[in-house]
Amino acid sequence: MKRSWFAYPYSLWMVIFTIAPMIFVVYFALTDTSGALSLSNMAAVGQETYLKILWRSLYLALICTVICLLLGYPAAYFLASKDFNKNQTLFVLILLPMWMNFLLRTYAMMSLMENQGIINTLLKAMGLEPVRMIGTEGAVLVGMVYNFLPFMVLPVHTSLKKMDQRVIEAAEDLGANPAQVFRRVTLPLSMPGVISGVTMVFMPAVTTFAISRLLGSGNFMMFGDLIDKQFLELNNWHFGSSLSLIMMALIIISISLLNKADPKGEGSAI
Amino acid sequence: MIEDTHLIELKGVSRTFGTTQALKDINLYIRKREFVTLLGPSGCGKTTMLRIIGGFEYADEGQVLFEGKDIANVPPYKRRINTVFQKYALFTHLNVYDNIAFGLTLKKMPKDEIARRVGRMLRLVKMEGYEKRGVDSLSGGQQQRIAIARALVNEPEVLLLDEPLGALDLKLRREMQLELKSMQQQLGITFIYVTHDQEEALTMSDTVVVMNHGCIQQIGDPKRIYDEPKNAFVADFIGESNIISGVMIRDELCEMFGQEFPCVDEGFAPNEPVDIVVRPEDVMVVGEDVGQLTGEVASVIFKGVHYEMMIRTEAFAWKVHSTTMQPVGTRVGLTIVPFNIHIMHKAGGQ
Amino acid sequence: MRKTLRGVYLGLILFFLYSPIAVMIVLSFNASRSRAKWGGFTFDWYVRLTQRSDILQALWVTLTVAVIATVLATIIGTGAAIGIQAMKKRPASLILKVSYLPMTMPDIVTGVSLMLMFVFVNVPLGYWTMVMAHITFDTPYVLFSVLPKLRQTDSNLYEAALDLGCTPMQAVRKVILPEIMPGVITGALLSFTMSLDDFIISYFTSYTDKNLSMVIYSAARKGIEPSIYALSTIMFLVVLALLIVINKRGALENVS
Amino acid sequence: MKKNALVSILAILLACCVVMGCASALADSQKQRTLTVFNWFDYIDEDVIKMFEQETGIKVTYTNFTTNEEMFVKLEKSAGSYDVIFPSDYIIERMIKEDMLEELDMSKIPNAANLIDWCKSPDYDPEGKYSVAYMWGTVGILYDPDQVDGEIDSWGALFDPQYKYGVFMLDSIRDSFGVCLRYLGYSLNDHSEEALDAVKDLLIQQKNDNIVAGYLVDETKDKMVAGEAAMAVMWSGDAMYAIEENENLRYVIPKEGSNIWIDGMCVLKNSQHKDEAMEFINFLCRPDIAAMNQEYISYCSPIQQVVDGYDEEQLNQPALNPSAETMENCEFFHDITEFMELYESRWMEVRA
Repeated sequence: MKRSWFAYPYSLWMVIFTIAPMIFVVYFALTDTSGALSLSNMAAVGQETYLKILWRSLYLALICTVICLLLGYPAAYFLASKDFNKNQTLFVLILLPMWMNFLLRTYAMMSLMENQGIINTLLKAMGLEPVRMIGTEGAVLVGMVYNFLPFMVLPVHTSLKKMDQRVIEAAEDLGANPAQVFRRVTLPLSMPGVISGVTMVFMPAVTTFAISRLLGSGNFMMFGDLIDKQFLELNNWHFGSSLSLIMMALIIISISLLNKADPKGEGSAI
Repeated sequence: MIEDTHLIELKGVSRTFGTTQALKDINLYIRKREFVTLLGPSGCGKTTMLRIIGGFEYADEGQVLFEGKDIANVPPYKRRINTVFQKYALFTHLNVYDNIAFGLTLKKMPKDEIARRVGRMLRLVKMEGYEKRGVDSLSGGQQQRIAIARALVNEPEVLLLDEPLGALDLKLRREMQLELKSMQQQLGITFIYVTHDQEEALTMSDTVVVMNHGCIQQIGDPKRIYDEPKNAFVADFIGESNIISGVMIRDELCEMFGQEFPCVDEGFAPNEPVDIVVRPEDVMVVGEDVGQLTGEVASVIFKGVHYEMMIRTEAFAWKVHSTTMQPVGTRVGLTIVPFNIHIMHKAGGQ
Repeated sequence: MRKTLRGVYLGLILFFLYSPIAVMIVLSFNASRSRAKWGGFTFDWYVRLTQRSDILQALWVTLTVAVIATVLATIIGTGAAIGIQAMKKRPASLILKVSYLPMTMPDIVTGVSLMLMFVFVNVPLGYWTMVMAHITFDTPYVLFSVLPKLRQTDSNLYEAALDLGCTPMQAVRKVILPEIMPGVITGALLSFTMSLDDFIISYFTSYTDKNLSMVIYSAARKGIEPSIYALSTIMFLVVLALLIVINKRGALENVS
Repeated sequence: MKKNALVSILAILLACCVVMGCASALADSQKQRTLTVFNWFDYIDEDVIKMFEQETGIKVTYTNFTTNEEMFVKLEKSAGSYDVIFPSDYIIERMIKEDMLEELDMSKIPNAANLIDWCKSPDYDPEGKYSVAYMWGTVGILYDPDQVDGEIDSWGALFDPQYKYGVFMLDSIRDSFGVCLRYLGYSLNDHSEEALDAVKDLLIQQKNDNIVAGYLVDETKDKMVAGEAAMAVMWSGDAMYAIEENENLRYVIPKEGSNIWIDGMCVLKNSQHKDEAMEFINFLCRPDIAAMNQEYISYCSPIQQVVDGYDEEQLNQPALNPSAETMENCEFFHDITEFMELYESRWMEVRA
């Protein structure tokens, strides 16, 4: 018995539960209800209706990613800086929501943003005009940022923390002022973390479902909702598989692009 | 060579981290074109001192003067001082050329001027042809050279080196020591060098500053430090020594193991308890009947050029270096000439 | 000054992240059903929680699924790590690449693909399909927490054990396992947390048995009932406790 | 030490699993009677299930769905998972056609005799062989008089641009289309492209005019109670619930006519627990149980004794007791599976 045999149960498991299901997705995507090979479902993805949904998902996910980056990078930077790096509690606090059920978080957001919700009640109490938030694209976006922000902070923080403090000092020593140090050294060296963070936010953001329903009141169907609908409401499994296949392709392409940008996988965290 | 102006001066500098006092009331001046080594065991405060000079740390008390001006509020990037870091701290996202050019591009120097200077530096550190290589692909010695080039290209007044050779193997280290020394002489700038390797310190420096527990133990040129250690710590840290607790009976006469030895030191109080240091190579092995002391050879180790023997006398085991070997068990006599007996005040004073 | 500004910024981020949670916790004690007014302090919603059979049932499902999946994933994943360590570079990197799939694939794709397969082979979608799905996405987390620990251990350890007369099983049990235990436990804790938290994959792979997340999803659709706030508060505290344990182990940053 | 503690925790957890596994195996070996019920979300008084379990010793697994379509998918794809289901009329029609339902043994469901007459032999199951009615209701508009001008009596209000983000639509294809079909004067079951295109244009116009507050199902009732919008397309029972919570709200079945529906109880052909299933159906038809459910979920019970027990206020409530002429103006959905693709593609265009 060789030691490598210990990996066999796992290998078998992966073949049955990871690879085989993927093959089923491909199979369903490329056949029609009669089981015959057909590209019609794949072609149907190109219809304006679905492109519109795909586009909305990509665009919302992109904005969400940018906002998370803009909010999360400074947070990660400050947490990793000398001012706060001793403060482990602070770090855990920022990460904690990441481990909390996203439905609960979204649920909480919902009660804040409803027309008669807490924010509007406060606004009214202060004599201000209430704002319609729930059911808007903005609400969906806030919900997504709220859910995914910690996923940006974590890898960026990890890469910043891994960075040799002396490299920063070396740059200062060579005449870089703080802004230059950041632009020329810190930022490029934290790129792996940024890339990993972008992946960890963008991927789930593109495929998120339920958030748009709970916060967007179903007004902004996203790709994840569409897949859900095809499978569990419209009973159109072949088309649903086509949509999933497109999603898989998108992800695989982005991952390989990212692998190119970060060949050593330095930024990977969790 | 060394100009007699005080380029850098530390006045009463102290620094405390939490409850540990890393530097205690340091007073030191460094002259232009001097090669100064801060030597001491790890945790003695030498790196902290270097970082204060570099601007990465601040002094809680005291002043750091550069050309007579207090530079406490000058950030590192405005000091005319550059540093070679302990593990080089090269920028992994830049190639060799861009690493070296980093400081110059920040100064917005014209491209061709940068190229010229970087080229010259690469020649100086014997790394021509490596411009486009990633720094990760270089060996430790090569990275070391790049780190030096990156600092020197900015033509600093002072180069700070924080154990720059620590990660290299012995042979490469010896080579680099010589190269660094010759570079320093060639460029005519001040080097402040931190190391815990006494051999390195003695080989390269104009001045050695021996430190322990945040205090300067002794400042002097290598020969002086070696031959006339000011206290038992320095004696022990610099080279090998036999350190014996004794009494200074009067000028030029001391007592060890109840036996009187003539020496050359003066100026101690009568019967003052002192530390007596004798270098192993200064203990002469003679016939059993003619020595000041007698003992038996307990062990012999061949050390290449000489033999190291432990010779056990009644009260003390002497470490002795000699080119002639005595077999284990041989009874021998030991003699120490007065000039080689170094008397020091008991530890406590500086 | 700089520190203050940075502290203020971090404070704002924390405020953003925690105000909904804080509101939830406060409302779980609000006697009034309305979320806009305070009707006095009460534990009623917590009491009501214990009377809701769907939630209790879901809690049972969630916990047992998480435990079973964690135990099996830990065994399979640890074995895998030990085996992969001994493999040649090519097959090892192939397995690792495949292992990244469930971690990087969006949950919805993983869930849908498993559902397709289960339906195709005619397995009723319920408790056990959920368990299998959970094992599938848990195992890589164990694998990737154990591997780094394994890489830190001396590669001759296993051979040394065999040399001294251990069978391969003994060698793993008596020599390798104790060495990598911290990684195994970290992996198990991560798996457990992931399982507790999962919604999307469970949603697609179980029709009949619902875990807490699925019940919350239904409940959120029904409208806001303060007992869900109570549930959230409890779950928040549970996750907080779990995370403190994981973090004490310094695992958060080691998992890659 | 700490390590050991954690190892032992893991060991205990493992032991728990084993015990659990054994326990469930043991339960199986003792022929514990079990039953899986697949019902609409929030569509039963949970106490009823507990009572059933206590009275019969049958262990009930209760699980739910949100739309008929979702239920159908899950039935089809996870065959053998469910025993009793609660589909709506047109789905029952379809399932009878597809031979998915077990013929009921009425001798085991004596309480079915309690049904009001028109629910005994509905046209989707004319002989009442496959289903027993559970609840019935209508689709109408629930509105907040404070947020609208005067009284609402037409579907047209849903398309009035003055109600900015003021209307909740149902995220349910046939209901949303049905409402529009009636408003435009078609039948609920119309599947001509002409009619469907007109509906699609109407719905898209409604969305573009920013009238729609959201497309939701179960969440609307709570939102209406909280005053989140002026009106919502709603099933009568949800409307009743909302009115009980917020007396200000009103329910109307618009003059253009609407959908009337029955949710039945059926037993699946591939069920393993048919006897238990029929026992459950019989239990739900018991007048006291039916009354509990009616009370809890607020839909109209088809059990005569429950109807007889309505008080004055309930009798005057159109959501619970629509007038005869209103009911005359309402229509059942029928199974139009083969045309659903026409619906679906248009619905997706609306929603995209």
